[in-house]
Amino acid sequence: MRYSGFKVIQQALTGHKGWKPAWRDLELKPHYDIVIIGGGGHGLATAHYLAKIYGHHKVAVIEKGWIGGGNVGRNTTIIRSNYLLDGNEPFYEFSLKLWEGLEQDVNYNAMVSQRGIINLIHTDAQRDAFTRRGNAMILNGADAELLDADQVRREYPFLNFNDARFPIKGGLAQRRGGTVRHDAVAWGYARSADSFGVDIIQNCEVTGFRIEDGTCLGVETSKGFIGAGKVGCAVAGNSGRLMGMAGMRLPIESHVLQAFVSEGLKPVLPGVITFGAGHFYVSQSDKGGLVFGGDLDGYNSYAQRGNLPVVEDVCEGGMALMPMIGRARLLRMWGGIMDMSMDGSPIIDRTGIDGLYFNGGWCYGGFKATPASGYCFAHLLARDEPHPTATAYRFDRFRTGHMIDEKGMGNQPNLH
Amino acid sequence: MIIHHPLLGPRDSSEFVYLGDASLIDRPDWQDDDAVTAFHDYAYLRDNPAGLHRELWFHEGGDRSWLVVTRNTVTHEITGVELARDVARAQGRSK
Amino acid sequence: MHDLVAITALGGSEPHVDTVGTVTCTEVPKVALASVAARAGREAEARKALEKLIGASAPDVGQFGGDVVSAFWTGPDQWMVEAPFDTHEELAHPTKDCVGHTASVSEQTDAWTRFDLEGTDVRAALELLCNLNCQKMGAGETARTSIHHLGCFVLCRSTGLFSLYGPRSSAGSLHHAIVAAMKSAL
Amino acid sequence: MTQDNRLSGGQIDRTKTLNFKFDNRSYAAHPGDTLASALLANGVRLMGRSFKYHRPRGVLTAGSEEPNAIVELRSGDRQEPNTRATTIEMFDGLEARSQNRWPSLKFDALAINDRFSNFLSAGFYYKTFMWPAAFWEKLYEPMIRRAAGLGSLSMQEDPDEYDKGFRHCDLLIIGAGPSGLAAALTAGRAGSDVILADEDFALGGRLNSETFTLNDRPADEWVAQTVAELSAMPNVRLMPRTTVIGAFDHGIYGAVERTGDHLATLPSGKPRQILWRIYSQRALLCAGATERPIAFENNDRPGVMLASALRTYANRFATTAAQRVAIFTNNDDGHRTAADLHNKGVKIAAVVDVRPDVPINYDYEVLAGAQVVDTKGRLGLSFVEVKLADGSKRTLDCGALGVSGGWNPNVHLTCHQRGRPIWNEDLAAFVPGADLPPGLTVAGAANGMMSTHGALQSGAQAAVEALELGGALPDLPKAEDAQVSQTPYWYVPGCARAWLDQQNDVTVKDVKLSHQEGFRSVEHLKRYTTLGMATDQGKTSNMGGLAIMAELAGKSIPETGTTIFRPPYTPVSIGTLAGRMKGQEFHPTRLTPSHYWAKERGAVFVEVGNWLRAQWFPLPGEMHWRESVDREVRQTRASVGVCDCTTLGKIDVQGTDAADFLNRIYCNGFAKLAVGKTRYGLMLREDGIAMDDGTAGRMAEDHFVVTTTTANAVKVYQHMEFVRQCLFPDMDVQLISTTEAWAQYAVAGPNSRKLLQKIVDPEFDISNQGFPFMACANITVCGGLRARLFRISFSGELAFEIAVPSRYGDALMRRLMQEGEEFNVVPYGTEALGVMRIEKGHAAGNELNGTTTALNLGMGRMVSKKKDSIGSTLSEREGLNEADALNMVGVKPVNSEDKITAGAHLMDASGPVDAAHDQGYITSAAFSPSLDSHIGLGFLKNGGDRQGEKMRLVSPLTDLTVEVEIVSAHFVDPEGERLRA
Repeated sequence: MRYSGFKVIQQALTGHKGWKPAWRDLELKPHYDIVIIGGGGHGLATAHYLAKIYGHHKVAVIEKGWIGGGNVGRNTTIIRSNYLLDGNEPFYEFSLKLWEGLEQDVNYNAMVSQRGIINLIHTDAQRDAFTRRGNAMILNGADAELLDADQVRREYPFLNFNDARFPIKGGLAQRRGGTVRHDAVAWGYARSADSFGVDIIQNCEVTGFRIEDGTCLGVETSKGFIGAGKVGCAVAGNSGRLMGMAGMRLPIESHVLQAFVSEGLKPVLPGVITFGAGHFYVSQSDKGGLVFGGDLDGYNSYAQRGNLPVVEDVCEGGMALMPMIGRARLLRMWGGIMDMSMDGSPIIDRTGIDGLYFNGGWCYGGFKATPASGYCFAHLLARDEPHPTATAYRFDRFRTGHMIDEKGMGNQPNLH
Repeated sequence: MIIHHPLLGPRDSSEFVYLGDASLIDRPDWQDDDAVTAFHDYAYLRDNPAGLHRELWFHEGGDRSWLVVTRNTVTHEITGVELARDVARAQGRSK
Repeated sequence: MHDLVAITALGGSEPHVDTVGTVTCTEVPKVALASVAARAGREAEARKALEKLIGASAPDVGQFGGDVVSAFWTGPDQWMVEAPFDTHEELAHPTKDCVGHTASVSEQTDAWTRFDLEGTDVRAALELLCNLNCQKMGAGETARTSIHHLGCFVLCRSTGLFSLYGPRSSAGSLHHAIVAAMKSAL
Repeated sequence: MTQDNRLSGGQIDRTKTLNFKFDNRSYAAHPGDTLASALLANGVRLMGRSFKYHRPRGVLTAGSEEPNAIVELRSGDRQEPNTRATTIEMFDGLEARSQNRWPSLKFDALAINDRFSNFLSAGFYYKTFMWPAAFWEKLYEPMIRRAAGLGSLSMQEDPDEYDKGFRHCDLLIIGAGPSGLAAALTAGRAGSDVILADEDFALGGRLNSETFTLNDRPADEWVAQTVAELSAMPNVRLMPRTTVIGAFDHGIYGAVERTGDHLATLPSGKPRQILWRIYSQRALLCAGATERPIAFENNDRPGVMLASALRTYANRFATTAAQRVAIFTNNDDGHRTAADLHNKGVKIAAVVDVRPDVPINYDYEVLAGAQVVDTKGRLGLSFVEVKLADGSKRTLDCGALGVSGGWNPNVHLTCHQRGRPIWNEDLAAFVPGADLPPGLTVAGAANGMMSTHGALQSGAQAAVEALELGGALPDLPKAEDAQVSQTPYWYVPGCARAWLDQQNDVTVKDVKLSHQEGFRSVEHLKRYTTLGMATDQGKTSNMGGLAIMAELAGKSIPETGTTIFRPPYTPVSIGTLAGRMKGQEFHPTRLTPSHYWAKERGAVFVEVGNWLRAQWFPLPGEMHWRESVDREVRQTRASVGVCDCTTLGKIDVQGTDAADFLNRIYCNGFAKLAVGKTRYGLMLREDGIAMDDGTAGRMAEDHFVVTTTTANAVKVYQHMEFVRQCLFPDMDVQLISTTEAWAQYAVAGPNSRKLLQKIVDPEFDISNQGFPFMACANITVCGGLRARLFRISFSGELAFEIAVPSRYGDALMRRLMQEGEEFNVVPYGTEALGVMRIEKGHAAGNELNGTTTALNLGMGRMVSKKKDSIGSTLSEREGLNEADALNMVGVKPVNSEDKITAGAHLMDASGPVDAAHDQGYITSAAFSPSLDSHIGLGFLKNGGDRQGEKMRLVSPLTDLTVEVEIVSAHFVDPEGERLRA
């Protein structure tokens, strides 16, 4: 069934009797060409592109809980391609272009909203670094704009321009950046993949891999064995646990990142702002909640919850940047598991095991990458070679010394 | 979180700085053949367990001791805290 | 004798004093400090030497003690020696002479700024400043903790008198935090 | 307007009258009122509008679970959106406004949405607004955004102060109802340190809302006497107006104390709220229970309330929502409300009980086996339509309807560490599960003990167990012990527009649609319909939605699941969580020893990390910063300049293994450094990337003074301690930071020695022979002041760094200026410092950016292969040693007028300009007064071999293309003759 305004009206007049489930509720088949582990944004996007672009329809997405229940359902919904390094920028720009056509591609309104993102500048060194980055963005075909303090002030007069400890000296803007209704991304990809015949199996947890002489033949699950020509893993937050079942150690630590939503407020923030002198970034959802976040708690955790010090740190950043939010209330907070890689950049690659493919290590940048990650992983699964925009995301880059370290923090994941 | 410092007793984790897996104590020998591989594994690969994890914390806001904390990464329960220096010595590290 | 005139950490020629309610916060520049860290394998000798210097047993974890020259524990086999500035400006020298090669000594006098908080309700202000259980802290106890994001030493000299040592360069911020807490709590 | 709906009794102080305004209309109230009780007393039922359909909304509850009656409190820069009228403590002069309505609360234009509600069903927006693509941002979204949102921010800085603090206790008791008070009494009398916190301003919890007796006396007497006893105990701290918002790891609880919200104006210096971090050995949750509604057609009209709320308003606040009230219940508790209201003289239209077998009552009518099937009334309830047991309909005339669907234990905090509550069949409700936060136990109604007797007993018992107290329980008052069992009744069959989430307008119909479209897990339901996502966090709505979903899925409620609760228990002002760390206090400010002097000189300051440093020292008449900076550079290079470089990290490294230790820390050798000598050192991370650089001076065999960059001082110290304690635990090395102890000034320029000779005491020879380049020593100055002298140069000139104890730094700077007059000495700031180091080709933060290697920095040969040092092994990886690796180079514009921009990229002189042809980038740029040209440092592929090459410098971001020449990074004195002079 195609969604459209007309459909909504027609259904409204007939008591909404005609709406079908967004995806079918199915039994497992014994074998698939490709099994994707992980019914999150990346896994579902992979299935969508596998079917739509690469013509693979004997595909299953298996999810241990409910689809979209992981980080795609819990994040700060920001999309952007304001990266510096050659290994990253083309990939994220590809992702942003896919976002721009997403609704029409999947026939689902995920409310892709290119309201713009500004990274604030507080020091000359920061301006130099952002200038280099902005240039790299433009040289890679993305958009970037360097703003001085007055330009920032015109757009965000309520930021702290009076007694800021770290005065705002400007910003690096990407107008095509913005936000997306995160849950709808998972649902939209799921519905589309389903329409192409992809099986989406919820409450199906992987308990092991069946690997014989270096080849992966399928996965053992809570619903029994599933044979597979190829197995793709896209289980943000659980990469270590899952690949451990295949006997792999990863260049990844799992950390907790908290995020926050305020009570609903009338519109105040037109776009996304990132504070350059503290750990704070914020946007406002269409429902009116301020959606904001900051830094990792800093310790390895699978608990999906954090602690007060970081909550305070983030709110201190918020108050330092926008003293007007003092009387707005924090409504909800949650913690997601971030697979922090050793250089802060992801991995989309084959593994040492034939037929087993890996997609992970997205740190806290996974959401914006969803379309390109799905597209490139689908490409790798279908063609057995990396997509041109994702050639750098290899396992062996640490061995060869080709790290992709945007922040220059080295092999300490909680600093990326 | 509260870390029971072996010398100072319970201290708020916000006084500490986290580094990571305590295996960072086991620094390879630079003269081993294939030292580069050994250092690669040391510097980049992690067990990253969901469960008990031995990890390094630095008491920045306290007595400047490095600690090895045994903590459950699922529940955050802390079951052991040792001075990293003692651990390192016990593992045969010296000069 | 040199002819350079010192200023206090808060930038004055005289120490700063603030009183709110029953509590007084006094800037204390007239104190000399030197760190003592035992050399590897010579911890026992270092303790002995330190005892000679302060005329008391070397303070144990979380303790301080001594006489005119006193010391407080700062880390494993590490102490900070404290003495009146006017009589012991170059404290590091006699300290080094005393411990010799059993310990390393560094001048710390101007690494720190000291504020003494005195008054019956001093603990009400302290509970807004640091996470130590100051209600339970007894005379002779010390701990390092974080105040206003600054690493500070807190020394409980008596139930109504606490000394706070914070980084000298941040004296202004620390002072502001202390006075704000006093105004809020008292 | 008079308080027509006032009743007798209650806990309000009728001797005082408080005046307040709601929507600019004046009303009267009494101390002890909340805004909600005062509005009801004044006959105001309409208090707000719903989120989506803008339906009229009145107060539903009498507590913090309130979804409907939320207002903008206060005005101007203190305007506080989305504030629950039910928790606003009345004060004189209070001002509040309804929100999310236009033009007025009574007539709200967007109420039109309600007419089209059928088109705005759950998730409708996911299915439309897709064409044309460009219209989303331009048209649809702005429309939606404008309509959405609730209250509004003032857009001005919040003028109030907030504090944070820490408290410690043996037992934290959360909730001061019967179980909490009994627990506090037990623990307090046993001498334990107790904190008793309650979100209400009156301790006593439900006891304040009930008429039943304790020891045959009114309950509030026992409350008063207990509170009096507790407040007399030095070991017990009572914290009313304090909401425990979250259970965090290891017994740490977050609590918000509202110290100023009940005051018209704050006393100066006092905070509006305080965030307490409570460190508890044990904690006891006595949070009580929340009544749950029943869903029926149009159950959202102002006047439809929870029965227990009606009872609270009557008994505690001496207020009724209307003169004629009906009750709709599925349990005995509803009848208690009817009885209490009747006894207060309120007319009971009828009690509608869904149970067929309920006793009749002689005071008022009881309709057994009946249900409320609809309601009427434009902006407030006027009639309810009842379907009687025999199927016939009947209309009741009433202004308020009390609804009672049973009680849900307040288990929220038990879930904060992802514990799951378990289903209790007798109560048909979730009760705390087994996996509670460690150290937390639960008592009273929160644990399913619904009777007052049960609450008192379980509270005392829990305290005894938590603290392992021996002995018997304290004597507790005799109290009602009615057996409570609840049969589930979630909604009236056949209802469709029956509200579950009244704020977000989620109805039974929406849950059905969610199920129909496959959104069947609780998480999907929440997200698809927004059920429970409103400011009340679904306290009154989640259960109903869950129950209906369970029924549709043909599963039991526990099978269908439960949404887990996260902190905060109720929303928290962001200002409270930030406390004092805002404005100038956001981070501590570090001042250099010469700061006050520099201020007198009119220096312009710049933030460098937490430091404030003098950026330049403008002279009268200088119009542009470049004039000042150029002058400072020229004068320094021509004669002598002084710069405060105290901010560089200084670490004393001592011990018999100190030299060996530095050998491991630095990639270059230190073992053979002679006493009295200083050496430049480069520090690598273990991954082979440059971490920091600086100098180490050997003051004695066993004593080095190491300097770090300002930015990395803390990181380097940590790293050194890691290497010392974790990697080489038996090395005899002691470390301590002396950054702040010494005021350190760079004295640079051809006349620097002459200047220093005037202050260095004569017994110290600082001639070129006596004190050559890279020498260091302990000396005295100005007649015996201990000092450290280093002959090192960052500027490329003959230069020294001199250090004295910080307290003398101010005086020393003044002395240097005074003694330097004859040399025309100039103080210079960080800008001139930067210019000179660029001219000299010294790498700094912009070059040591965390991705560059020794090779990139042109120091590849420094990495000793003959020893083990941190990072040396991994620095050998091929990716870090490629033929066309980036090398540091100097860049000059071919036309000296042209500007070099840091962050611009280097491209070949001709050919395409794109990422594929990127050759490198500029890290630092400045105008060089010495060369009278802009210059830059940067990294260029294979730059070492490309000197003299002409290239294009492009910065599309700043719309700049410049023809440049690649030159040596050492623009000034490449041979280093000056610094050896």
